[in-house]
Amino acid sequence: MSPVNYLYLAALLFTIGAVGVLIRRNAIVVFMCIELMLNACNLALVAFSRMHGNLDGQIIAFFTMVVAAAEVVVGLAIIVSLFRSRHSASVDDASLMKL
Amino acid sequence: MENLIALLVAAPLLGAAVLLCGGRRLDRSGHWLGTVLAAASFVIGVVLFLDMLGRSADDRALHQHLFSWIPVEGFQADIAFQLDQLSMTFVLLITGVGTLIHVYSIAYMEHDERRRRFFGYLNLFLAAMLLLVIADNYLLLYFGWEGVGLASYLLIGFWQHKPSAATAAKKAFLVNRVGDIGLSIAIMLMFTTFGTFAFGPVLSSVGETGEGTLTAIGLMLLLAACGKSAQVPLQSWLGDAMEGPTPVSALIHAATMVTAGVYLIVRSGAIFNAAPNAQLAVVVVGAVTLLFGAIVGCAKDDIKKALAGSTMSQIGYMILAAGLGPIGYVFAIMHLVTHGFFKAGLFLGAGSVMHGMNDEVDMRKYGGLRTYMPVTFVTFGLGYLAIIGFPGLSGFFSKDKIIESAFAKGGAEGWILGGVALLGAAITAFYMTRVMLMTFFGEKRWQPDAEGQPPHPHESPKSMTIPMVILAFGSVFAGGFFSIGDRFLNWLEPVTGYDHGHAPISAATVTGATVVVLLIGVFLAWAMYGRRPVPVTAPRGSLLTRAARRDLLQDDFNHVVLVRGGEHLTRSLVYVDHTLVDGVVNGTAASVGGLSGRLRKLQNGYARSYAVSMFGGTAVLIAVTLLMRAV
Amino acid sequence: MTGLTTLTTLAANTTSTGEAVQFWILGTVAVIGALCTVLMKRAVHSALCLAATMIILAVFYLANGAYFLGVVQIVVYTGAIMMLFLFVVMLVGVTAADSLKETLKGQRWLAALCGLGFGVLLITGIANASLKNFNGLGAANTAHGGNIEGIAALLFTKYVFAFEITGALLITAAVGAMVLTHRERTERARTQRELAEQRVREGRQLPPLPAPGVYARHNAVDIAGLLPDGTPSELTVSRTLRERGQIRDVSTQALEDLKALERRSEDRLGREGHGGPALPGDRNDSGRDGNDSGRDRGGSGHDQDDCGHDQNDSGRDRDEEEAHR
Amino acid sequence: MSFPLLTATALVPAVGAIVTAAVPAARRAVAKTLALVFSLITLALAAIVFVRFEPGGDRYQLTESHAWIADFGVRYELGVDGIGVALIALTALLIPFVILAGWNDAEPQETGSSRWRPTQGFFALILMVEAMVILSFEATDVFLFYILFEAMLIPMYFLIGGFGDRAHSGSDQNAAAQRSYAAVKFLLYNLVGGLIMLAAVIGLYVVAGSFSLTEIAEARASGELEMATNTERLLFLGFFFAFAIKAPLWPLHTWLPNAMGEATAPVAVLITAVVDKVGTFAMLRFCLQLFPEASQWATPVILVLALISIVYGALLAVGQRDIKRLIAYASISHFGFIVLGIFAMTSQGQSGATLYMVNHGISTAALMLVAGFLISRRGSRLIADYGGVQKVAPVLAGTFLIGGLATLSLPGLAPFVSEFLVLVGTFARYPVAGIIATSGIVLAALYTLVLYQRTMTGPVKPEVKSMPDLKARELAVVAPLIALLIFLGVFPKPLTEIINPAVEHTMSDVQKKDPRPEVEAAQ
Repeated sequence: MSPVNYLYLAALLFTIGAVGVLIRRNAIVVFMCIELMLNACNLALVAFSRMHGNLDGQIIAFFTMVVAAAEVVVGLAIIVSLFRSRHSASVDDASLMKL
Repeated sequence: MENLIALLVAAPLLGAAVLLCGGRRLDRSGHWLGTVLAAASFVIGVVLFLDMLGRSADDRALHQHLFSWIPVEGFQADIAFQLDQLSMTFVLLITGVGTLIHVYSIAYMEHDERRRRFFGYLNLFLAAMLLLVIADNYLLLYFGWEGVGLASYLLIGFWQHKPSAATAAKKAFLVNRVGDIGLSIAIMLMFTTFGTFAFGPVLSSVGETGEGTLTAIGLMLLLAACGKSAQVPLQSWLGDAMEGPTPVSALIHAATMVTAGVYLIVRSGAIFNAAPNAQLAVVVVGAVTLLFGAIVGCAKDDIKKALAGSTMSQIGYMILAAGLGPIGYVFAIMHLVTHGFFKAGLFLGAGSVMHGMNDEVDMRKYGGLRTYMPVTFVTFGLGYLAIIGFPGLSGFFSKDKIIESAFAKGGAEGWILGGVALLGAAITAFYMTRVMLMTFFGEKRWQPDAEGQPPHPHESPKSMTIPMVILAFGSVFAGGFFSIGDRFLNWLEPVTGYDHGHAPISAATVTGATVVVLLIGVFLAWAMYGRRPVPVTAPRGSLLTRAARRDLLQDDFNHVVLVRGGEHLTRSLVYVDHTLVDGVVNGTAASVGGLSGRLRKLQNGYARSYAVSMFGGTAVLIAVTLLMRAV
Repeated sequence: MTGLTTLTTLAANTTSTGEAVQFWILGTVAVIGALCTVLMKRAVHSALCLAATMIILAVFYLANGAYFLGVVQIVVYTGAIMMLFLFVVMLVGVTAADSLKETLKGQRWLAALCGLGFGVLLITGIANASLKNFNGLGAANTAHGGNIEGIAALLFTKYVFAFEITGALLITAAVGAMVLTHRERTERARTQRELAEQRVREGRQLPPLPAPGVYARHNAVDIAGLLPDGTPSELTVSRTLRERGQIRDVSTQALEDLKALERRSEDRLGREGHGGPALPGDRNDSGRDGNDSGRDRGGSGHDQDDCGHDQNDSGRDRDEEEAHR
Repeated sequence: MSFPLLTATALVPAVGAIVTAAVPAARRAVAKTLALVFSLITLALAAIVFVRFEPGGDRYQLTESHAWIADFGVRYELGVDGIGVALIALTALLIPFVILAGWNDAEPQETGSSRWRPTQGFFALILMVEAMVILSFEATDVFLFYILFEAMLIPMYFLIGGFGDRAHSGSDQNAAAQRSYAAVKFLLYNLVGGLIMLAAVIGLYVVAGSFSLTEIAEARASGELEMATNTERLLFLGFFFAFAIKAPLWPLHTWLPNAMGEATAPVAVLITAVVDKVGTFAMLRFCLQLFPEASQWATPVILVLALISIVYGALLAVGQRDIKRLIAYASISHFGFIVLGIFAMTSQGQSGATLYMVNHGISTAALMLVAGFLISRRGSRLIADYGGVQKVAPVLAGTFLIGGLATLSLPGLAPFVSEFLVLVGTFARYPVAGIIATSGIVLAALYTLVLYQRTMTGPVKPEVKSMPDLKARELAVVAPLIALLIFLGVFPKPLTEIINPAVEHTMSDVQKKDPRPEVEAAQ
């Protein structure tokens, strides 16, 4: 089997995550889907680093994780405060983009 | 000596400036200043005249170049003056009559709190009129031409609180503007044809261009003359112009301004001589107006309007003469001068009558005034005799000469024109007699005025009668003085040229015929107005009479066709502008607005639908890149 | 160690059969997990599925020779981040599930379409990308004597600035989270007196809220007390339960009491438990004496009521949707 | 490196704007005085420019050139030819009067809070406009010009929308709505034009590889720079469209009546007498100079449009019930004359057109400002609300009449000279057009005199009985303008002699010779 399959898998996961982001209303779940997408990217990166035989890919994946961590922390904080103020974690409820 | 020329204009101009900007502090002395400056201008004129007499006939013209007015590449308009015999004649007439009327106005306008401004306007008029006649190129003439138009606008509408006066002023200016189109187009034609519009070069190089161009120029000049001199079809303003104070009617609308058209044609004689068709048009216009004015004059009960009609008709004579070419130029000007005297005198007389009759203008409410205002009666009577061409008085000589030269035109044309001129003479005699009788003879038909004051007619003060007397002198003796030994002919001939034409009938016959028709006219008038009492309220009268009372329906025509039509046109255009032109613009704006409104619906504010679009966009991008790679 | 060497000599162009098998099995599971993450109704379940997927990914990392990342994946992601998720989910309310009913018209179809297109395009892209002859990680991993050393070498030399910046980023994030979640108490806590006065001012519910329905043989805070006219009063149940919709209806309680009564009477009549509608109580009740069965029944009542209020959960969702439209 | 006179001329008002705007809210008088002082300094500088400019010298004088955006070859290039000088003089001359006339037009309403400083803003904006306009007359770099061309819309927008005429125009009760409508219309209209022009500017750069007017013109003249016919025509249209909107030329005129009707009289003067001149000026300087062939190609259509503007504008002026809208339509008619003169391609026509820009500026300023004084007294823009003013306020009526006579271009007043030049110039090449245009003088007389008759003459309306005559300040505004009108009407030489050389240059750009007269009259 060729390691390219890992890329296919990553692409699949990424797509699933993206669709999830689009169809779920619960902010938390949306967030999870985003994480899923990030992970898919990481997988691709790792696979690449294996293919090219250097560790830069892994480094990038590592950074992705760090950033993801930071992002999750802030994002969840936002969700919590949102929930406090509106008693709901639905993305649509937070539709303040339209006046 | 030629440096004096500018002073002719400068003096009254200064007066106008001072009086109009001077403010109230001049209210008490202003009219004296105005009169003095007018007189000064007259004096300068006389000085120049004497100087001119001192020189031989062919180098009498004086030139003065002040400065270059509009210097543009290939276009030179100068502020420059030319004073030849023709101009000199006008200068003397204008300043002389003008000064007299200034004097007259001092008393006439005494009770008007805006007398200072009145004199300012009068001076302005003098300046403009002088500029008109001493200009040495057509553009400067145009300057004066419009200037007198402005002055007449201001003076006709002097009593602006009267809507009729304001309207009349506006009408006069507009009709004149129509004529001005003619003048400016004529100037443009000259410029494109000769590259200049100074009198000298243009008139001297007439021969080098085709007759077509000259005819066009001639017709355009004629149009201008019609506007200024109230000739058919642009005569309609003159009657209404009588709304102005009587001195104004005397000076501007009888003696001087309205004759500017004649001056223009005579001045441009060279052009007309080379363009027979244009000349024909001129004589036709003259003949028509001659009768038109006379007929109108017969029907008017308003003394000033009747006189206005006669003015129209007399100028018709002049135009007719001017249209005859070298045969008639001199006599046109001669009649112009004599007419200046007696018509001004008549108007001043009419003013004096109105002065005594609580500004009543309806002759049917006069009657039997001769005993109450003898001086007025005498002077007016002399003017009357002069205008009807009573043998021996000015009018007789000048008009008779015109009729002769009309016959002298020769051929059928000559007969027709001569006949018309004779007929005109008859009608003139008729309506002038009518005026005379209705005003000074018969029983009193006085009516109390608006305040119920019965009029108590009285002779006017000296400052009014003296000018009248002087003018009466002029109207008695001027003609004779000019004609004896052809003084006037010799005086003007170097400028205008002269030829005898070939009269089919002897001068004596013509004179005889003139006298006969004159007597017929007088008799008819006496029969109608002298024998039986004149009803106070005008009888319905024949169809012609009624038409004549309404200026032969000219005004109604104007009203229906021009005014109404214009109103409809403008109103519809306003509508079009608002709905169509602006509508297209606003429509575009609205459609854009609608589109954006529709697009706005896409912005539903849900983060997820935005995400979908982003996601789809990404997909599209990938597809594009792949395709690019593929191809 | 041998494993390590085998892994370090990681095949380049193709992989060992073991890895292939592992890939196919775990890959399928991962995909299923991902799908569940998206499709599961309750956030908790999504979180768990995601965690599963992530663990599998960790394994894949390891399989790809990214030992460090594999471990980090487990520790940081599955260990920390996912737990954080669960924590928040709990905070927000375990059963605050959002239905999968779509509120935006056509959103789901669009999403599906875009997803499909995107995926297909991506995969085609990968497919016709020229990804042949690989050189494995072996060299790289062994260069500094191991994957971790290798990463460290890169991280502290080549990527040191990025590394430092991520540090700053993390601190910022931590502070940010604190700022966002920490609520400063601006005004002094109101005393009981003030609260009472406020209640009087608002003029609703002057006396303390009524107690939940308490029965002789069963006391549960989640049972609404009955108003004089016999209808249950929501007020009597604590707000949290109301939020979650975990209110039990007295009627159901009464119903199953009745059934229990019947069953006991049957016992008495010596007919052993067969036939008749199988009641929820059965299995744990069989062969017990009736004294303590009440509590059990209470417990069994719980199970039953879970689905019970699941139904009225979906009921509430329906209401929400009405609200949305 | 001599003293950058042109920059200074434009910089002074800009600085003045900033200073004026910075004056604290309470010190309104200070702000006004400062604005006036700065505008006077500008006038002095403009006068220096006028004197320093040698008619016989190079085409562009007092030039300055500095690199600006090197990557696109955009340079800060200034230079004036006679046309520019004349218009700069006009602008610098009018602004003090505008400021003086608008002295009390921008007092804060009671509703305004203490921090709201309308007065400062008003005068600052006026000075800003002046700065931009002057600089746009000086710019010889197409891009620089374009930027100014667009930028001057912003202060104008605020001047129109922010400081409307308090007088109701009868038809509309909600003046504010009308005003903002007018302002937005003005802005959008001109922005559209500017947008198309921008495309043309970029296109020009692509074709010519430079923004410098002088360079391109030289290259065109020397034939180094060949343009494909269609390219040139498209570029020309792009430029012309913007200028035609600004000018404004029928049928792109509809923004002007709204803007002038709603704006205060001084701002209306600013629009029609100053800002719009940029459009006609740009036709002369850019359209003809950069695209001579295309200009000649488009001439017939443009002449027709100009003629329509003349007659149409005059007719609509006759039909107006609102004094200021009437003046606006009269201006449209006059702009028709200007365009006619420019595209008649004769030296008389073009000198006349340039002169017309100046004279029309002065005459409209006089008429409009007096009208503004009149309106501020009665609080109505409807002609029907007036009558017999002449009786109670003779000086006001007199000045109004003179302004009107200037509008109908009476000989002896400045506009006559220019109008006659335009007519002659047009007639020389296109007789029919000349005749049609000449008929416009009757219509001009009609609307002017009707306006005067309805407002000033007749019995005194009770509402105007207590109307005061012109105050000293107002007289100080009007009198100099009238004096100037008369002076330039009798002695326009100072202007013509600096304009003529510039016009000769333009004529040589379009490679046109004046039609020779049929016969060389013996001079």
